[in-house]
Amino acid sequence: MTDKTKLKLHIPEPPARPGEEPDFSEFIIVDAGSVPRPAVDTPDDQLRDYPFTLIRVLDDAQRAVGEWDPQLDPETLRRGLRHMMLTRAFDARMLKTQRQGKTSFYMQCTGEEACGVAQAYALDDDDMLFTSYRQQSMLVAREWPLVDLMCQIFNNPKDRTKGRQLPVLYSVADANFFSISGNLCTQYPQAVGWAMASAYKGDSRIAAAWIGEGTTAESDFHNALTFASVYQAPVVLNITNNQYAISSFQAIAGGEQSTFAARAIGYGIPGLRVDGNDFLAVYAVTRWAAERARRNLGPTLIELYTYRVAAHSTSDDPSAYRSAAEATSWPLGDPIERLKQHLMGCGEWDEQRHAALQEELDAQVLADLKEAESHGTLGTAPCSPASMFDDVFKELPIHLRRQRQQAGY
Amino acid sequence: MTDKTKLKLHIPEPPARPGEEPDFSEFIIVDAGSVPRPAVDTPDDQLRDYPFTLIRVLDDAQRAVGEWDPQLDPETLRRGLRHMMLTRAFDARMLKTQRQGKTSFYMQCTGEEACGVAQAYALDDDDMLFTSYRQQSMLVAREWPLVDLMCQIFNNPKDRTKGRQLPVLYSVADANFFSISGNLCTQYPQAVGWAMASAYKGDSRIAAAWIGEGTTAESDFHNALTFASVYQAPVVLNITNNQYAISSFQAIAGGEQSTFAARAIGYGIPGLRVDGNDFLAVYAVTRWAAERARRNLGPTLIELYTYRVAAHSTSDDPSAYRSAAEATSWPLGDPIERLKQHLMGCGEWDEQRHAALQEELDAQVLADLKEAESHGTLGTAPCSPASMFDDVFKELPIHLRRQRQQAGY
Amino acid sequence: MARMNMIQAINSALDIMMSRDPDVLTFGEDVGYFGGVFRATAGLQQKYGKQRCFDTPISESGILGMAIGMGVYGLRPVAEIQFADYIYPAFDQLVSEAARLRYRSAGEFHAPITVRSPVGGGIYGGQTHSQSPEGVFSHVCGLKTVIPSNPYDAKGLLISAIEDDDPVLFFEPKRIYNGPFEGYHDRPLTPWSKHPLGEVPEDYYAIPLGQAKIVRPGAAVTVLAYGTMVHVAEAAVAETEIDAEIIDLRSIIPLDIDTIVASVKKTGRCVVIHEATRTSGFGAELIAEVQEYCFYHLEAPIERVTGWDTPYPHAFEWEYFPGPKRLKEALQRVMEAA
Amino acid sequence: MARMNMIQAINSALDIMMSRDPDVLTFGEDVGYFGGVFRATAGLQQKYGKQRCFDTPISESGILGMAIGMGVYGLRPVAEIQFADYIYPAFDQLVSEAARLRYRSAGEFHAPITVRSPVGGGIYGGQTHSQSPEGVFSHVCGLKTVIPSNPYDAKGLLISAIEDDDPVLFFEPKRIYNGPFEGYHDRPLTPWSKHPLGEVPEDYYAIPLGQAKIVRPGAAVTVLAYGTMVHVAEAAVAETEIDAEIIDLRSIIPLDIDTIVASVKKTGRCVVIHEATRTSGFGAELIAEVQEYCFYHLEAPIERVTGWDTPYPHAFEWEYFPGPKRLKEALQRVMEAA
Ligand SMILES: Cc1ncc(C[n+]2csc(CCOP(=O)(O)OP(=O)(O)O)c2C)c(N)n1
Ligand SMILES: Cc1ncc(C[n+]2csc(CCOP(=O)(O)OP(=O)(O)O)c2C)c(N)n1
Ligand SMILES: [Mg+2]
Ligand SMILES: [Mg+2]
Repeated sequence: MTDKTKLKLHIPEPPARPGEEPDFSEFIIVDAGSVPRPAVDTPDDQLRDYPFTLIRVLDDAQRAVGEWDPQLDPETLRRGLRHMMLTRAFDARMLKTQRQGKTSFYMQCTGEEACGVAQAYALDDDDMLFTSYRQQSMLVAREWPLVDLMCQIFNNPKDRTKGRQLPVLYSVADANFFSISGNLCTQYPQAVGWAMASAYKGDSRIAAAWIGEGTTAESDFHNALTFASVYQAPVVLNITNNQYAISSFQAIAGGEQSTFAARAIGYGIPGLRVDGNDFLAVYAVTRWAAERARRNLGPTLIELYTYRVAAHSTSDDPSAYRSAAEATSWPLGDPIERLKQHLMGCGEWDEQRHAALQEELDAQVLADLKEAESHGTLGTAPCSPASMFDDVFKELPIHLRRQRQQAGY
Repeated sequence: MTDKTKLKLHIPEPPARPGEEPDFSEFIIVDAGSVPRPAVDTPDDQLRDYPFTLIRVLDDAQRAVGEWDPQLDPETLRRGLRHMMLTRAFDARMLKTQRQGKTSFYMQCTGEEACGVAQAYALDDDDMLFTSYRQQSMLVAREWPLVDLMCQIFNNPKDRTKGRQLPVLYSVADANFFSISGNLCTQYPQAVGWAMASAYKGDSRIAAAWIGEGTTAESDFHNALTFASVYQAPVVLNITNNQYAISSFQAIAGGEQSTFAARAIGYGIPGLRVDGNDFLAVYAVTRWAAERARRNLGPTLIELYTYRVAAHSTSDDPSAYRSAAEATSWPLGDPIERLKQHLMGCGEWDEQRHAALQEELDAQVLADLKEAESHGTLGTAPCSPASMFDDVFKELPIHLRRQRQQAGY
Repeated sequence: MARMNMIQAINSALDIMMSRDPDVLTFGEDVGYFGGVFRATAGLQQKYGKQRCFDTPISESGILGMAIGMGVYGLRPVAEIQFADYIYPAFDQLVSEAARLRYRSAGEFHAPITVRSPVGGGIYGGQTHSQSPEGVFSHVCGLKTVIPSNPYDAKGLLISAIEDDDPVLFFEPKRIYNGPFEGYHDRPLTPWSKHPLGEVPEDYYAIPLGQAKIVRPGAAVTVLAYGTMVHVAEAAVAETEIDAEIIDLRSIIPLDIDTIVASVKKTGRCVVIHEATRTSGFGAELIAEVQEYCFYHLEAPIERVTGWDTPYPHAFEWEYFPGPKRLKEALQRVMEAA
Repeated sequence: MARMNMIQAINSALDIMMSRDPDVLTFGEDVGYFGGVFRATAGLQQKYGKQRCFDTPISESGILGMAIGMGVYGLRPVAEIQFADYIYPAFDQLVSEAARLRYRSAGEFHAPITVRSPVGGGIYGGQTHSQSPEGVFSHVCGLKTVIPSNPYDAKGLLISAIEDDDPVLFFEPKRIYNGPFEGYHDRPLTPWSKHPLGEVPEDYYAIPLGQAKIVRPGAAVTVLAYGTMVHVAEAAVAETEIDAEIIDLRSIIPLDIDTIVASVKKTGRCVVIHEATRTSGFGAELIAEVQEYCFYHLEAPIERVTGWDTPYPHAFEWEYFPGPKRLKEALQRVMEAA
């Protein structure tokens, strides 16, 4: 018989609640450029430290340093800046339309624009994306028309999802962008299956998937990693750690005892952890993982460390559960501001051009909005409910045909 | 655009199939005594190498060596030998009764007796066990009457599960042995919940749970580890890696790319990997984990590396999928033989006593069997179907009362 | 007596049970500090401490696996699944474990858990925030399923669910959290504070599971409803001349079959209404039972008014929602039948 | 024509489809080298290579998540779930994903997967190797569910399922793998090789989904059955003087309602039989539809003969199993009814 201590139950608590000082003292900032870049064919057992560090390229002065610098040309970087800014302008505008009652719901990705845009660049256009609801920036980066996205948000007659989906749950087959599910994590093992199919067919396209750190707790996370490991699927699995689920901070998902990238180790998969607000680092890390997948070296898990600046969604008010000043005190800054400073430091950008670009993008979004609204907004001119019974099955079975008749269509 | 290699799909293959030479060359045998024993309060981040080694106490000459030697007294070791041999005698006999048609089904644990018995000893009797179907040795070690288990297997009127459960799916509340589920892994998060409840109540009892390596792929494995990590539950989570699921060898569960103990790292949980055929090592490792849990230091994941000598169950014939000579060429030997040799080496045991013990246990099992059979075997004298409608709910609702009447009871 | 909406009534039930019994805990996604996305657990962490009301990882199967283990230990956990649409990942723990444990262990172990979850549509939630999965669970022996239609019942039924030694699913029609929604989305909602069933005692009281309530006595036809549809039925009937008897089932397992049968034997006609998809919804079971017990009293086929057999489409939820218009048409048909 | 039992017929369907279409793969627990615990995939890995027929980790949700992803890519995966009792961990992938994908993406994406799984009891499998969960899936719009009753149908229906562009659940009653079990466990089983429906063409043929088959024409009462219960019904009817019409539904979604309605309008009486638990089983849906369409033709209440609302108890499976005796009693009651 052992000495019997009274057991006690541990419940994780965040460092700060509303009214308290933001506190990021637990967050260890690794110096930019300090983490070496291994060859893409390095065996995973030599990469077991990577989940516990943080790959960064832009230093405090926003200079690109170290082995992970992808050495992108200024043109690409300016395009990146544009796409990030366009995403943010789009978000801001759509938030407004929701407040105006033109749609029921919207989700911003403020602060996370580098993740989506740089990752879209690092992947090929025919690679298949299985995203969550917070990767709109990837569609922007793939230059998918905003008008099309707006029409989905308004559920108007040009909505590709025919009024059936919640706003922002896009489906864009033409952009190799998989239908977004309202159920968390389900797309993760699907991406693995898609990648396995591509490998089975001797194709060259790889798959990539995204979830938030909160979603790593879902069963399908484990399913995806297990199957990706066993069959060495050509897939890049991403976790956007924006530190919050809805109101729950990352410790509730397991971020207190370990990192999310570290989940990879147990599956023999490399896990990389990257500064998600550093456009260059995100690009470099994603490129490394994509190359690995393409060369039949198996999957990679990437944790993109960032901060969710906005509310979870338009149904959420973060002032109820976190310190209002957190966003501005997040030590890794803002991805747009950092890339802007970097470009300016290289002499490839200036405040004037920046202001002009901002103006141009705002105008573009407004013009797009006008066009989208001309097709209708939620409730004013929805696409016809007659199609409501279609696509449950490929062909309408008799019981649905009768129900449609009963419904008057 | 990247260089496009043709992708290919990887399907793991075992080193040997029927008709081929058994091949354990991939298995790295770590020297007994070579792995240091850390203090139980060592932080998990200093334990990240443990999942990739193998803790062993008994060396090739079956001497106890190294820091993990638990220094158990000979009396306890002899008791351990007895319980392992009793388990094996019980298994052999019950297999026979199944072949005779006295029951529908049976599952042996041949080769895995050290895991159950040593772990039962390392835990306290009031700790709660959430086992799979292959831990009958724990009930033997807790000295639960074999007659009672046999009555369950025969579904006779003394069957505690009232004829409702498949043979071997015991439930023994009095021995703090949780009802075994036919569904794999479901008990893993339940054990975590139980442990959390114990911690919440300031109790001192901990929980422990068992699954096979194949079962680690189930969702509930991830659920259990996530919740155990987040709430630092006082639980010992065990994986019996007997290298086979039914016909699938361990690479199909993910054992090719990593170890099963390594799954723990990503959750910030210590993962220990132990020679499962080494009674002393299993005891020592389990004791370490139990102490950790008792001292509010959180959960531990243990991988018990062993070999499934017998068929998966009486419905299975392993000659269809694995080399017949594998069992005998498994380099870590037989747990009973090894403890026997160890005790003999210490001068605490001899062949004569061993033979006498074997005879005694065989006789005991036979006597127990007689008694159990006197209450009936499957089909000859089942417990009454009148109770068939009970316990669906605590009280019989009206629709079940009517169904019972219709059924004639 | 206090005035409570449904959320407040649920919160009050939790509060009372937590204060009476230290073994009652509550947890779920965003349930702790924040108090739940619908605020059902607001204030409970502050009052009872973070060990009794806490956030969980986003893993519905983990939540219920943990809850079952706690129940086995001896606690009475109340788990929240944020939306019933997200209960499916936990399906195995509910069906294979919670529902079977007492039976398979012949009573040695059981898990007295309560699973609260918002159901139903009409809030622009789209297909993954609008489902009504009660029918699926009604096919699983060993589970009880409760669906309240008003604050008074919600509190009394939730208290019974927590005290019940069997696993209970407690589905909350989110469309009526704030008021008795009658199916007219274009009319203002009367808040519960203006409704008699918004008068809720602050103290403990329990309403037994398995007792239906006749919310409108009548002689011409029986309407079987639960949850939001009780109010739709009341509105529809009020707009006709038909003397319908409306029965609020309150729990579907156990089902108060005797009250149903007595009513249909009296009226000779029956319409069933639910928001869930039609095929194999709980309406099918009701019809199967009613026609068996009341065959010789029936004057007309029993009709079903339900959601269509499609996902709940975001833009067309009012085409989908089985509102008063569709119920009135069904009542008309049933009354006109030979 | 060859003689095949049901496993051989299923194996033949897989073989033919794999030989015709390189996009057809099959996988599951123990499905690869070993050929499946019931041997349904025996020889396929050897013939088509380990990339087209392979073992999977023991993760039913992983298996179906992967299958859906493969289907989205353009393959036609056939996944085996070892026992239908183990399909519940995959419930979310089936309900929230496979069933919804085409709808939510307005046809941009779909997953043409087939999920094979053995169902039903009577093999001493206890409560976790005996379940019949088809009722639950019939409530999920977007899924098709097929349950064959003999080798000939099994092959033709499985080929259709694999060719179908919607997700199809293909439930195989394991009790009739070897022969047409009539419900008498104490009598020897006639093997399929001695039964006309064990004569199976070796070549390709397809039986369309959604077409029921009248296996015994009759005028007095309609018996609706599928799977094992078709044989129970035939045996029961043969032992009575009742001129029953027995309909083998073959698929429950889509349902061949017209064949059913025509029969009941003719006979005026109906009994439904299934092995699954009673409450909210698919029998309820059948009754709801039949009474709606045939109300004025019905002479007696429609009866259900089903498994009880309990788990499938190991020692009492013959008390649980709805065999000929219970069906005969029901037929008698229905015939005697006014
Ligand atoms: C299966 C399931 N459970 C719960 C939800 C409700 N829900 C939607 S988003 C969300 C939080 C997700 O957090 P995270 O994964 O961190 O992603 P983020 O929103 O931060 O990008 C929750 C709980 C859901 N959509 N699906
Ligand atoms: C959810 C579920 N899926 C599948 C099965 C069928 N099954 C029973 S045991 C088994 C193999 C388990 O292998 P492992 O976890 O290695 O345990 P071992 O039998 O080797 O002890 C399988 C696939 C099951 N019982 N439950
Ligand atoms: Mg997040
Ligand atoms: Mg095993």
